[in-house]
Amino acid sequence: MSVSFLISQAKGIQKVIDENSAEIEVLDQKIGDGDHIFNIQRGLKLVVELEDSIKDLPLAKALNMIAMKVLSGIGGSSGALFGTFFMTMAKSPDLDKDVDFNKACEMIISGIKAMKERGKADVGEKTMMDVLIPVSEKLNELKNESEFKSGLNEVIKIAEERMLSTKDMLATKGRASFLGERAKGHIDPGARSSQLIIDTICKSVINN
Amino acid sequence: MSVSFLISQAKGIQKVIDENSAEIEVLDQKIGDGDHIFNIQRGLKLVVELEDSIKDLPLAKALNMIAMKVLSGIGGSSGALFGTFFMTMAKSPDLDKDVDFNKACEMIISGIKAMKERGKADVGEKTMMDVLIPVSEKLNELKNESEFKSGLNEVIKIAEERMLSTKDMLATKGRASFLGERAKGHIDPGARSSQLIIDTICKSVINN
Amino acid sequence: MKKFINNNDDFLKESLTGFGKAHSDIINVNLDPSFVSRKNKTKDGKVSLISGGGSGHEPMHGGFVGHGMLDAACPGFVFSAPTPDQMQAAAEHVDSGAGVLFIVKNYSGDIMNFQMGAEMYSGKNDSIVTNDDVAVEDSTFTTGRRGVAATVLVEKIVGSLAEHSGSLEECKKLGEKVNKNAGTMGVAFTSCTVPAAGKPTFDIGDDEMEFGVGIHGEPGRKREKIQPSKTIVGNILEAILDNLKPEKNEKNLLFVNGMGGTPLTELYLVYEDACQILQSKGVQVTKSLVGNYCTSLEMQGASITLLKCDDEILKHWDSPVHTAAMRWGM
Amino acid sequence: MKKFINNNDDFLKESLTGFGKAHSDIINVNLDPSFVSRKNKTKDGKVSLISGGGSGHEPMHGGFVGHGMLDAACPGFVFSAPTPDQMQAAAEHVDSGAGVLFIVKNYSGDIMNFQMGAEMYSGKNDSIVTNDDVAVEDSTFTTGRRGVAATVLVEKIVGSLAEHSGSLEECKKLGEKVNKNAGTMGVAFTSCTVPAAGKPTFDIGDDEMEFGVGIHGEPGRKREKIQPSKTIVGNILEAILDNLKPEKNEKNLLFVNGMGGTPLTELYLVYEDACQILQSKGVQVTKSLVGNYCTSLEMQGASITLLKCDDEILKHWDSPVHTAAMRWGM
Ligand SMILES: Nc1ncnc2c1ncn2[C@@H]1O[C@H](COP(=O)(O)OP(=O)(O)O)[C@@H](O)[C@H]1O
Ligand SMILES: Nc1ncnc2c1ncn2[C@@H]1O[C@H](COP(=O)(O)OP(=O)(O)O)[C@@H](O)[C@H]1O
Ligand SMILES: [Mg+2]
Ligand SMILES: [Mg+2]
Ligand SMILES: [Mg+2]
Ligand SMILES: [Mg+2]
Repeated sequence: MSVSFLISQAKGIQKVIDENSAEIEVLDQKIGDGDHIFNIQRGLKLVVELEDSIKDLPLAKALNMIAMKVLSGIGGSSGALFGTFFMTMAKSPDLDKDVDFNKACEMIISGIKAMKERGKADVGEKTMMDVLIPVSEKLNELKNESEFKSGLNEVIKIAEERMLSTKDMLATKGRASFLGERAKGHIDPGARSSQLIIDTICKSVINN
Repeated sequence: MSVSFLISQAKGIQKVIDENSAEIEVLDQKIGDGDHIFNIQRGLKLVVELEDSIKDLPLAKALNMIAMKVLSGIGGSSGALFGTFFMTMAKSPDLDKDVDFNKACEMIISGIKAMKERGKADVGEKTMMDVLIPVSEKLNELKNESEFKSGLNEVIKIAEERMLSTKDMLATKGRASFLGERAKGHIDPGARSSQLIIDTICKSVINN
Repeated sequence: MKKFINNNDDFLKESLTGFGKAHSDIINVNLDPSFVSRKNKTKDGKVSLISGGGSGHEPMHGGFVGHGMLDAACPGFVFSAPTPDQMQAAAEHVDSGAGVLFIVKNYSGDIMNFQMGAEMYSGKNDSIVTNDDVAVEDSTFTTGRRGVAATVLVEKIVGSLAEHSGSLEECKKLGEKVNKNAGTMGVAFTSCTVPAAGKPTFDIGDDEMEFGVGIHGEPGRKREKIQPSKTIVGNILEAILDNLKPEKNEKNLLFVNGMGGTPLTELYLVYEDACQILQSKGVQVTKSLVGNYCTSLEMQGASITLLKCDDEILKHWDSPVHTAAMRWGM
Repeated sequence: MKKFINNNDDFLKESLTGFGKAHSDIINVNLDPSFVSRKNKTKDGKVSLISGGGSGHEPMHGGFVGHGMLDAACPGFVFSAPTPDQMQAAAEHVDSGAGVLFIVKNYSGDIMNFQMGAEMYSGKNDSIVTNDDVAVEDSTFTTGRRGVAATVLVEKIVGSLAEHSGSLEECKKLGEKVNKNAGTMGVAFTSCTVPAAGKPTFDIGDDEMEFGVGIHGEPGRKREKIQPSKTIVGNILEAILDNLKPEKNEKNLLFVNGMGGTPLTELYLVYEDACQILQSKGVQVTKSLVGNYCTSLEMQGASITLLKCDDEILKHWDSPVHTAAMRWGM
């Protein structure tokens, strides 16, 4: 993981999210307050715009700037959660050394763990954590393997399955929790955007 | 003119206005504030409901009660104008004597004259006065004739022509006056309702 | 029709009754004939101010009854001028001996009904007619301009003078000055729905606005495509400034009024746009009022009023007021 | 989309700037990070109250900054919780040494962002979470109820205690009591339109209403045919009374809150219906509040809040307040 990797991922994710924006917008309108897509898009735009300011910085500093941007520029549940994710990543030890796949996995795992603590949501509560926690568990299995690319295909599959699984859940966290039975039948918007993010990153890593 | 004549006219007019309510409603929406039909309908309802209280009263008293009802129950331009009309009628001399056609015409003429003074509108200003003033002039010609029924057919025609003539006028009184050129092309709602009233009364007199 | 309503006949009565209960510390509501008056009768020798008009413009006028503003308000049916017996009864109820000033918006129904009310009232009285709407040009072909949002300012400012022992003549003179110094223009994005009609007063396209709209949904200058706020505000201000021609060193009150269905956030954005445009033209904004004061049922839209202020106007604007809808200093 | 707007990115900034200019006698607006604070810093030793939340609910919360109510408000983007740096900056700006109480509505985004703000702020602080919406049942399967209009009452009442030298602990305790004593439910006739989305959040039939709607246009208990006001009000009150179970001799505040697009006339009619229904059930209404205080952009609809009042609550409700949107006694 490098600063340029982060920047190119942000750009890739931005493209995919934009392509799927109509769908995500509708999901948060159905079971939330409709702002999720704008929150995510605003965050991605801010991070992509950071390129010039961070491209020559050490990774820790760059992650920190990203964390601050995300935290102060998004708002809502996703701002707090992704802000927490990057803040935790930025605090990882030994960021001045080379960050290989194993180290990158550990950083992501700790970031997701911090999100889980921040939001107090576990798997099965119809949030983005339904995607992120299983992904983090899978990364934990993969992190020491040298042939991790095929493993990433499984991550893609897990993310998709778990995203789809939110459809028939009752929500117990986030705005959808107020809906009771009426939340059923709709995929969670945060689960969908997270799955698209995971999907994009994994595919990009596999193809490089 | 008798109290029972007034009551039966009010009922007849109510029926005709109700039948044409959609059209009148649209006219005041186009060039006014949309309330004319409700003002007229409310007024007619109130007068018709007076039946039991006025049917055994002398004409002057009945007219006075009608005037007060109209004045206090309608509001808007039409309330003030028709209220003035009935108040003036109620003040006519010799109402305890028989009110023949001649006398009735004089009462109506003086009522319309008072409306003209109240509203300060003359013919050509795109108001109900475009119908009522020519009608009053015609009644002034007719009032001494014994064969007045054929004359009433002319009144009907005059009312209709003058009502239609408001279509292409610029308004200078009432709410439509604020519209300038945009008032053109629409019949004045008050002219239309007044014409229907005249039409109904004349036809009823002719057929009796 | 999407309204909180039980039946059309009782709509106003029920709403007025609720208004009376919610503000029983400030006002009384009389029904039949209906008028709103101050809870505490005005002190002897104070000129009484009475306004009124068709309902549908709330909080105007009932919300402006109380210390420092009106003594009574006469609400007509929705968009129909009130009836003379209301004005007569209100005048008899509130007159403390110094006479009554009727504040009337320039519509023929209002003028005629207030005139009749004044004729029926035996005490000393006079009236002023507001006609601040610059949307429709004053010309020999019309009865003049409509009375709209500046009526609120007239009621506040004259209300203060009356509280400060102004005579009937002085109150009338100040009211006429405020009216002459004020210009207003409005724009509507959507129509209003008169309860009795049950459907919108006018049709309007999804991308259209009515420029120069009246407060009853009457057509204005023209139907246009919706434009950015700054363009709309610029066009409104141009019409007002053309008319008022404020001097560079003159102080002004800027009043952004919501038509009822537009959120405050947008009204403040309009206020900001107006401030910027006025500043660029060297017009000073010294006082402000932003909110829904002279509405048109649930219509989406806003009007802007500019009032040129001298020291007398400023003093009476700032003085305490205690009504349901406008309150400061007490 | 029919809004006064120049471009979506600047919508809030422009609106906040206008708000700041229109009320420069009461508040200051800070941009980047954005927060509204009192013009005159609070006196030393007074607990500071800070609230905030997504924008689109104006006048909440910026309109409640001033003497007797909030010290600062942090506005997020429309319907998105504000960010921790806003809360941190606001706290640093207003804390006078007695600590900061954050007033947070119960949404996960608000909770998380306020928590982070509190963690980032080094001074003494605590928070209360409002959750007065009885539309959505409290159960082990949900994070609890939504925080809606009673937040306004909490801010007013705790604001008064803070002004009267209440400690951080006392303020928190009173806030929790007010929240516990309050129940709210709302209904929507139309959707709101988030500026960034440019189209209505939900579709709704011409004869339908959303019963139990949230203040972001989130679905409520059920979609129903529109009913007469009295039926709607009766159903809302039933849900609230079920929950609050006021005693016969208890005093209550009745708060009818507009969602933004409903005219005052209708809100007062709702108030009247509610008064009648409550009276028939022997529930005393002692205090009232009617108006647009906790809105949902231009949504047509209303919510009703009932607050059970003891003497402490009554005293702090009546005490003077001087903010852009709520003002009395000064
Ligand atoms: N407590 C929580 N823990 C984890 N994820 C959450 C939590 N609350 C909400 N979310 C996620 O956030 C998404 C909504 O994000 P967004 O719309 O940006 O914020 P908000 O809910 O504040 O409007 C939901 O779809 C859900 O996936
Ligand atoms: N000054 C006036 N003189 C005579 N008729 C008038 C005058 N002003 C208005 N009208 C008539 O009144 C009609 C409108 O009546 P109505 O809608 O009931 O009252 P308002 O104009 O107050 O809404 C107009 O169509 C016009 O015919
Ligand atoms: Mg959301
Ligand atoms: Mg009319
Ligand atoms: Mg009218
Ligand atoms: Mg949100």
